[in-house]
Amino acid sequence: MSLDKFQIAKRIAKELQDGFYVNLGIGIPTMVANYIPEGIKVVLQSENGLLGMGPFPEEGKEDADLINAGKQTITTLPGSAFFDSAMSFGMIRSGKVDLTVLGAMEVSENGDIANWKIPGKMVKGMGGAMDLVASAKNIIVAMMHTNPKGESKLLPACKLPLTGVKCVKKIVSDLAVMEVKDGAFHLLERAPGVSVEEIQSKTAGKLVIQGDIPEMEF
Amino acid sequence: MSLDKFQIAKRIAKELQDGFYVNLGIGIPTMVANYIPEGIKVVLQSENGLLGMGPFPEEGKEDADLINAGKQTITTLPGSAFFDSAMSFGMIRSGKVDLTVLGAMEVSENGDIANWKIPGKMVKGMGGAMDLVASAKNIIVAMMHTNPKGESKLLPACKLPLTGVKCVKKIVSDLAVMEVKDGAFHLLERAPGVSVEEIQSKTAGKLVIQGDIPEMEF
Amino acid sequence: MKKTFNNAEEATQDIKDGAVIMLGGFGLCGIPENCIAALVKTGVKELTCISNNAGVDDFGIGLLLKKHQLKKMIASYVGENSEFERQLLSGELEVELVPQGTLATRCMATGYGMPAIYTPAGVGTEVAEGKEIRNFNGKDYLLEYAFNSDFALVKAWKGDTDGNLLYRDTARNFNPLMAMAGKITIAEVEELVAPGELDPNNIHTPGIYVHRIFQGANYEKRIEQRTVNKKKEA
Amino acid sequence: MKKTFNNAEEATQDIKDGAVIMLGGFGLCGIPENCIAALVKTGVKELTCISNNAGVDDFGIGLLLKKHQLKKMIASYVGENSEFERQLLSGELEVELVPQGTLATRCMATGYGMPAIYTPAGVGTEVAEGKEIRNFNGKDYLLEYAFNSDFALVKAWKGDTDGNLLYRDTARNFNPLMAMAGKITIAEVEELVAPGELDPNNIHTPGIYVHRIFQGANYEKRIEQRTVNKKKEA
Repeated sequence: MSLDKFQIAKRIAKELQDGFYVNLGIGIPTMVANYIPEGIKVVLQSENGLLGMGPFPEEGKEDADLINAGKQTITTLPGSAFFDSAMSFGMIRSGKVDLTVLGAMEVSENGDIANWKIPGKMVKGMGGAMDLVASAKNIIVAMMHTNPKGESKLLPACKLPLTGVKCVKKIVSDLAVMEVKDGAFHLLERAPGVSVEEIQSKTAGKLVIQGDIPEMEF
Repeated sequence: MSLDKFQIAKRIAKELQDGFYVNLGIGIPTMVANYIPEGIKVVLQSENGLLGMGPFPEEGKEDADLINAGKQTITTLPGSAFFDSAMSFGMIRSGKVDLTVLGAMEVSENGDIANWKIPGKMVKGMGGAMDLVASAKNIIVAMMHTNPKGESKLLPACKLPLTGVKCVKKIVSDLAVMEVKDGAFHLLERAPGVSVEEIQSKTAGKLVIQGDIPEMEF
Repeated sequence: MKKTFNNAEEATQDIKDGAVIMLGGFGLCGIPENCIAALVKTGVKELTCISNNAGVDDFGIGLLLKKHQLKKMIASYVGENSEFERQLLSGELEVELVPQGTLATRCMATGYGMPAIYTPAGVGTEVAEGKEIRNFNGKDYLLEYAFNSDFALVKAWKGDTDGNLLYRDTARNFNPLMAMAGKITIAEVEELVAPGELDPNNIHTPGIYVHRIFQGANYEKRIEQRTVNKKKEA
Repeated sequence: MKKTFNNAEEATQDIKDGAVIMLGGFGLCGIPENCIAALVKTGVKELTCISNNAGVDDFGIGLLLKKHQLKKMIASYVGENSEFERQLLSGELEVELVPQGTLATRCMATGYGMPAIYTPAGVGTEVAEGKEIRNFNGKDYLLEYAFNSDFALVKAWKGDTDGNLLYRDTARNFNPLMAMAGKITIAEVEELVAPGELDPNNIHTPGIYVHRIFQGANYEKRIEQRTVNKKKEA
């Protein structure tokens, strides 16, 4: 059975390592924060100017001056630091953020990503996404394997305007975990009960299947 | 009679205007701070990271963490701010410092300045001088008109390695106040009792003398 | 050296039609509410606004949009604003979308006297179209230019009459960068104090960058996405 | 995530011969005294040091010079040190002089992920020799590259165990810039506290830039030019 959003977030959380500084995009990526493995410390960076982001505030304790990059009210954890937007993207560009998790509309087999613009629709802007994908040393994409029409979002080449090129390292979809390298999606894990054949049929780009593909563990 | 160092500093202080942010170099320029006209507020920038530099501390109140660019112990005035060296030179480069006063070994008639290196002698380095002269919108040089051998330091072209090109706007020497523009030194004022002829004889570069040249007032 | 003004109307009265203005803030967080209200009042138009976002329909830069005071918007994200969308699609409004980090760094470049910066953001995308690309150490970068603006309108938490500013939490965002970048920088603060009352070690924007300052009134500080946890978390 | 070390010896023990290290400080103000002492102790040599100054004969980087541990010095001002002069003139030591603002901005460029910056400092002088010159808006600028260093050794006033740093007065200088620029950044602090004890609005160097931190001991904080006023000034 394919994963739901929470399970995707939970699986991505397994990629976290002790001491990681992590930037989580809007949507599923944000939920990764709820599944940080016990015993490790991960510091969340919010690109509007905060290291050490904490959970949403208790009701009544919202503070208009304290929001995340999704404009949601948040809190800080001990050891947090505020800074301006230039320093924030400075630390992103210089590779100090260990892991970036973000959503995508399309990913290509060479690691290109499209997630900011659909021609003919209102363009809202790229926000910080282009900076993040151009600079992060480790990018994991959280996405559905197919769009609502059932078409694969893992393509030989992106059709939508790109956000960045050759940057995605790993994809966790509702069906599979894949590594992106050498111009192909390399299947690492299947969602519980999902067959290699189903994954293959829903992957338009080149999919490399080597040996037995284990089911994901959480 | 030619001016002494204190008088040069005093004459330069007349150039200060209310609200000016000023960077004073080592030597005579530092002494300008002692003659700030009454009724105006001038904020001193020290390029090691301070706005709002105050006088030397009282004896016993020296603080190793609080020095100026000449490495002298200093104090701060109310409204001061500390910052790092990049921001310090950032504000210098972006023209936020209204006036820079510094010493010179040579100045040329087109405004080039040499004040950091004598070939064959130990080179101590340019410190912040090259940044200052390349960026300041208003540079006044405080200097002796001639060197100890009696040779003019106001030249058609500098002989020593340059610190910066076409940057000096005004010179206050022990003999005269001159504006540097259009490839010449323009004589504005004489030191009390010093003749135009003496100034001319000690100025190797092109000197423009137009109309009556008044004596300096302090 | 008098930098203090009584209110936003006085501090912004020489902002004329066609001016290029920077506005601090991220979403509705840390925006110069009083300055925006003053511009709405004067009705100055044909403005080019540089700001990370364009406000919402009835707050922030959205108030200027509603009165058709904007000619052009330079921003990284302009969602959450239906009037913006309408004006853009009808051709009333120009928009230039800039990656957020590029926007921030181009402001900083101005304040730091750097004419341009190199950034990898946008390489290989339509943002790179017409731009100079240069390879350093095997990686491509775009050359992006420092911004030129007539005025920067910023919002700080505390400020002193010498113009030193201190921001609070994530309301800092673009404010210190734009404060450094304005030909004339106008700062509104929640609390204006005398020089010496702020710790010189904790100044975020040194006064040299700030030309005008006033204590703002009636801050609404609207929250865009109110998210809460019902139960207490550790 | 353990960033804390017991002392300078432990924090610096993997600095090997030939390493490129940045050292914070301006003159003797804000220098990493404990780290320097540890390097003197280990005797690591062939170091390339990037630092605004080279210390004095018997303090700061001068201590490393005295033991012939330096191959090259990159600095803006190297006066006040006769041993430095001797080694330079005898050819034992290489030196590269860099304008102070260029030095600072090249450090910042590294920490901000910018491969190079443009600065007008040095145009028309021997500093410009062999460098690329580019004109922007009628003014010439030099292209100067970001620094690559193996280690950055910085000194802060206070720090927490997550690596957040706070500097005091003009002891800030190059420290935050180098802290951002080190592949491995080692911070020594006068007072090491638990996370949460420093105000998150007043952090000068966020912990993400700091890999190792320890509380230094026996700070001498030597004054280079003791200047005082005899009588009390207003």
